[in-house]
Amino acid sequence: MKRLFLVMLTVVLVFSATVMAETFTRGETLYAGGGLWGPPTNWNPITPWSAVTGTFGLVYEPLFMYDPLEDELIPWLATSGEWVDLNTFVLEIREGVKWTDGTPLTAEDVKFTFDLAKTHPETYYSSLWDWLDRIEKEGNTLKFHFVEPLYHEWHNNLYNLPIIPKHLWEGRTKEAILTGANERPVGSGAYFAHSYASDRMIYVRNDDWWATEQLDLVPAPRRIVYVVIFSNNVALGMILQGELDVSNFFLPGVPTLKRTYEDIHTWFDDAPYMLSDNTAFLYMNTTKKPMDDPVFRRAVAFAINSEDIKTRVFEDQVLVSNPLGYLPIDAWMQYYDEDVVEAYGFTYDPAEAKKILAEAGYRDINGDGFVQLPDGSPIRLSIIVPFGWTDWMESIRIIASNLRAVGINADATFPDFGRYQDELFDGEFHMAINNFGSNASNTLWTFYDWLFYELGERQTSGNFGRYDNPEIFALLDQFNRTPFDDHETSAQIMSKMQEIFLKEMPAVPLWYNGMWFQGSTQVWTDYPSEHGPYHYPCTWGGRWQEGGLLMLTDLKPRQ
Amino acid sequence: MAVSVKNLKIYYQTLRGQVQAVDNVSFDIKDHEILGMAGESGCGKSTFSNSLVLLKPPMKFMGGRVELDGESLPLADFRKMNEFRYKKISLIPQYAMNALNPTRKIGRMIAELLASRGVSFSKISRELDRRLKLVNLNRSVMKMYPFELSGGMRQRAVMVIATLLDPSLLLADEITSALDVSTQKAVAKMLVQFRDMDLVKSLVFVTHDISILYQIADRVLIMYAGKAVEIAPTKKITKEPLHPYTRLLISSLPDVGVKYSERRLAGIKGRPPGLLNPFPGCRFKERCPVRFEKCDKEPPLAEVSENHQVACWREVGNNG
Amino acid sequence: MKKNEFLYFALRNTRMQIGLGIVLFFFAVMIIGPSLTDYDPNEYSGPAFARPSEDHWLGTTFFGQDVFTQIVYGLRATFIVGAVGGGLATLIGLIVGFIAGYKGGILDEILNMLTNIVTVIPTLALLIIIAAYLPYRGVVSQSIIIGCIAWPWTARAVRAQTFSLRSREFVDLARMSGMSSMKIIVQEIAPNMLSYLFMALILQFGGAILAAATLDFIGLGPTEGISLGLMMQNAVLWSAIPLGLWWWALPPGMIIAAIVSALYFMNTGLDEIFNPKLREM
Amino acid sequence: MGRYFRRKLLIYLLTFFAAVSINWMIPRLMPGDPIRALIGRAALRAEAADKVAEYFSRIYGLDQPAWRQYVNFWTSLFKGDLGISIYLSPKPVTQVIRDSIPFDLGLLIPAILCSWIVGNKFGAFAARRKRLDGIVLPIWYVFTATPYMWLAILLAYVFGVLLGIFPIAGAYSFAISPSLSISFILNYLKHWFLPFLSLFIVQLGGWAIGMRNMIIYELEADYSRYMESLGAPRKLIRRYAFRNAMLPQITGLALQLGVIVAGAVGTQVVFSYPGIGYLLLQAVMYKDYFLIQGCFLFIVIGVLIANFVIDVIYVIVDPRVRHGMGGETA
Repeated sequence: MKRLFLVMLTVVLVFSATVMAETFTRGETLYAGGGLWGPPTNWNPITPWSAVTGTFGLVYEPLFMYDPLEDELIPWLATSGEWVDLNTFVLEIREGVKWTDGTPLTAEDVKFTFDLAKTHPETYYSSLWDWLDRIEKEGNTLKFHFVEPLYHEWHNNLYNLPIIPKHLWEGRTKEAILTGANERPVGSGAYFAHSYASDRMIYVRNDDWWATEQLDLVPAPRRIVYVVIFSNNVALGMILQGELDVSNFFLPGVPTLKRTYEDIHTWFDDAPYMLSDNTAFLYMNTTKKPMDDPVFRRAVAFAINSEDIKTRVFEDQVLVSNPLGYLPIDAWMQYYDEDVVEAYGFTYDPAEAKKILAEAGYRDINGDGFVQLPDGSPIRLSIIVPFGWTDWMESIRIIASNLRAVGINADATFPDFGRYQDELFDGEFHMAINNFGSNASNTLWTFYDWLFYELGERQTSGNFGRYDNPEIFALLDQFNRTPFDDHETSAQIMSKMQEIFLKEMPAVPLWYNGMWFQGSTQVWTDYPSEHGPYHYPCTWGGRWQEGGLLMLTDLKPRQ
Repeated sequence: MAVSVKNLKIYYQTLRGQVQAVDNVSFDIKDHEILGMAGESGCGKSTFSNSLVLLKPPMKFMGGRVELDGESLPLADFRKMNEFRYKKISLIPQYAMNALNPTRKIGRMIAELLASRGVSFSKISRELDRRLKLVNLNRSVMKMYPFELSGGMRQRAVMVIATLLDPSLLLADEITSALDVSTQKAVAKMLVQFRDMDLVKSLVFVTHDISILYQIADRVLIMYAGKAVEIAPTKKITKEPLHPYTRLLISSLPDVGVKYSERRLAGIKGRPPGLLNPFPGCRFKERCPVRFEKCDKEPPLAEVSENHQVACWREVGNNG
Repeated sequence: MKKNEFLYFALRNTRMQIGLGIVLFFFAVMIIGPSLTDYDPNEYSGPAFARPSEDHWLGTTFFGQDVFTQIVYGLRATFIVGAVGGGLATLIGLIVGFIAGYKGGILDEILNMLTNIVTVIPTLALLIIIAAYLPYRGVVSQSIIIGCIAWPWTARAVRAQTFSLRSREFVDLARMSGMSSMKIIVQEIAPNMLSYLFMALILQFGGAILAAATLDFIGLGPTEGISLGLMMQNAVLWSAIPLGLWWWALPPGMIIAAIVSALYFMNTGLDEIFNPKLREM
Repeated sequence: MGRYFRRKLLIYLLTFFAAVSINWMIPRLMPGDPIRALIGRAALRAEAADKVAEYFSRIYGLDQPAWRQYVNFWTSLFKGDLGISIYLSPKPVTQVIRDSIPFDLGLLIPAILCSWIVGNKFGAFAARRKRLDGIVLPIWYVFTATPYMWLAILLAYVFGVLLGIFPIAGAYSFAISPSLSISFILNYLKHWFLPFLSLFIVQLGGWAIGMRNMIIYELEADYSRYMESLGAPRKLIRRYAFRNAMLPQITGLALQLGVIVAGAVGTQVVFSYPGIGYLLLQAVMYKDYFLIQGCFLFIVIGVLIANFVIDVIYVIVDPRVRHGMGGETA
């Protein structure tokens, strides 16, 4: 038995000595992490929830890129797009673009991508066809005729739809399109999906990429190894060892470590280190007492010390939100109405919170140290975040103590994610932190659409607090129907919405979660930063087009 | 003289002190003799037989001398004793039924045991067959596991194993206690036969059951609380026991063969003294019906008539 | 052997002394600890990252919570998990094992099957489900789940013991004299197994503590309160080791290791006490 | 003998049926909707989300009544189909398991076997050697009593980050593609070592203590004493004791190997090492019914096979059981 084993071992060793392992040249390879949380199994851009990060962005490309820092749509597969009249949008499709199988990418492919959602209403972007009438193709020009154009929604779609090759997809069954793995994706992008294993996804540069010729862009890494990492401490360890170049993890301790390890790069040299990516809101369930009372909700807003959360929990890696929850990006801030905020905004002011409560009749009648409803019944609220989301867990502990400090009896509780989701969707919670739809975009419509999503039986896509105000729903709809460049009308609508929001306070903006990004400069340099190059350093699934791809073109191997 | 025991002291080392389990015991065993050793449980008789084969902590050798065929036994030296074990002194233990490795076939176990003692199994295999026949065991038991045999069969197998190397001294420790009367008799007869056939030179038969000794013992030694209190030929001791303890023991005997294990002797009040720091003087004095002042001194084991020794001031006094 | 004799040996067995000493020490810390600290376990009572000092004996966490206070309250969770989880596991194992071993036959096979089924039930999923029906997961519910899942090996061992005991003379005697099964189990078999059970309880106690630590670590710990396992989880999630917060990262693990190995020590000690053959003089 | 195994087989089949059914039911009692959890990973407009959710429910057969789903489950199981994973959509569960399980086996089998062998040898060696026992026993205790993940993280930090001797993540370097070459094998082994070591250390103590205790019991058993009385050398006595003490250890080994599939969640989390354990944890988090069912099917089969192997091994190595065949086997 032992002998047999030895013989086998020798055979294997002798055999393997003749094989050379393929080892990636370090200077040509970029190791990235933070956007992949399980084994790669899906490269289907039609199922963005399952697709491996990079499927959209590195392999499949959008019509436009979007730069949130400059608030600019960058022509990509389309060279231009404009409204020729109020109901017609014209796209010029770039010429000379090829799919990686050599077939040219044409307007036909773009049209096919849109038509797909009409053929199969189960496609995730099929709601377009509720207000889109038809697409007309003339050479490389596509004319979109709308029934009732939703300008803001349309502009958002311009950089969020992956264009797929017609010749490879039209023959597929409905099931293959909507649920298939699309294992050997053929796109038009800068990288091929080369290979994968259960703990990594490997992309290899497409040296025939159209943008090299047309835009003079060359992604520096010949190979991207996107690694699956289960825990923060492994990611941190790998960064310290120089084994992870780009990390989009939230890593506690970065400010401290930056002091000792000079190889850790962040966007800002000092606090807040990170760009802001989305706003964390405290949703209040407006169908439950006393959160149905706007006065009470406003008191809550005054009571919360977000500054404390920022320093304690996030070590100043985040910024405290403005009272509207607008991210500090031009696309949003252009509508920020100082006067409205001045008039109706809030700041951390426990005394004011107490005053508001007292004036509205919330008093401590039974002397237990907490206020009761005006009718005398007790208040006992719970704030929920999913168990295991540690930064939020610490945050709501602080919020709960803030609320108790002004006399509102609140506890932090941590249900498992499934239950958290159910409570949110079914409106069973009291208060909850959420940020699912508040990430940076080119229009405030995405932000408000999430915040004031119209009411249904279950709130699966936003407005978890079930805030019911026909006026604000109407304003939002009106905003969506306002031409994208009609700033004046848009601003008027926005000011009204801001006023209602601040007066009614259906949810309290707390802080901006960061665009978590740490780069290791041991192998690569010229990472995006406040000193340039200015690219939004995002490698999360579905968001490479916001700057992640362009970041690659500016990287340089360290000398 | 085959065996001579002189002033043997075996104590148990415990956390509270030493338990004087065998205290200053002296006697001889002649060739071809079966010596019965009797007494209540805890009197030291088992300690004695164990100390000759396996003296290890907490048992402690405190002094005395044991000679076997003129050689002094290195009792305190565990290693040196190995030369004597099995070859010269052998044991049929109280736990004979569980004395065999449960996961080895008996034959194989014997072979391994013998090999480890430097004896070739093949040479002895014929003799083994003969002896198995002697105890009414079929040869096939060699191919069996212990659990495949009944308790009695296992015990007989152990008898064969224990005597396989023709030891000078065989110690049989309470081997009949768990058996029914007829089996007891059969086992006793076999042992006598072993002796008669010269398979063992001398035999110490340890039991709490005097009645069985009538059948096999040549002489009987009565132990009480770690001391030998009386030694005499079997007939003599049954007819004219001298020590008050022996007398009570014999008079309280129920009909032969009735088990009284674990029960207090009916006629004797009280219980044996603890052997941890026992009181001075005769150890039976507290229970003795004929006690007098002298009993506060320890009585020597003295020869009162031919082949009859007793440790009692009354008897010693009579003669002296 | 008499009871005081057990006690006598128990108090003189070094392993028992060491083990019991450590366990009692931490028990005492748990009892008197809260009076030694002015803080709440999750309260931000000081500066973040503070090294051990007079104000914070074991320093503070990433957020400025007092580590010593967390340990004191965490110990409570640890002992509750041990007592409730370990106790429940022993109790169920005892009942199932007894009945299976004593009755035998079909009942035995069924219980044996049950034992096998329980060993393959997914603990994780069960925890989440139970959490869904309880308002939130607490230390006690965690203990109960651990108890409901850890009993099979005790059951197996008890069953084997009962098997061997029930064939002994005294049980036969009892049976012949017309005692009911229950009575036989309670009056005849159980006392003979008491020592054995006591040791099983100790092992289950330690096992439950470790199981809870693992669950806490992978994020299935109590969703309320504090436990040593949660402290470890937090320390890891907040990179306490690379950040050099050893006073936060190390003590919880060390304390669990100390308590559980002390329990195992006690177990070996007890083994020697109940089983005179094993005593080393 | 035949009757014995037939009866055992029947019991095993029943156990299998019951255990698998329970494992089918349990995930379905969990709160939340797996499809919602899946598509919730991408922020979609509600109208679209509803349509997508409906479509996926139909594809996964989750729109059918529970009894129907249960019947479907058994019918496809008999066809060897464990369904499609939701969390790793659209990968078939069988394939998920097939891709991951080599890592589990490659890590756990050596770890369990090595710790078992070394633990038994050490335990047996130290038993009844007073000095050695006094030193070694506490070490074993501390090993077994240390929370595994905590130990693993310390190991990873000291050997990986501080000393930089071993890598801390992955099954092989992220800079190499698998091939049957020396450098790859060495690379694999280098990554394998720390996870292996951590598992080896925690398990070692348990085996060693078990063996030590068993040996002591056996050395104190009547048969050992008798061998000693007959002057048998220590070596022979210890050999007998070792053999007899091995029986319970074999049971333990088989049981340990039985739960191997779910055995290494901690390792996988700490070292980002691929394997079923972590997938299972994620599957539970995402309520991936099919993956949970599939993993547990393997666990159930593993445990049952282990039990069966124990039964068979006992028949071979323990003559007592062979003898009592058909009756009780305690």
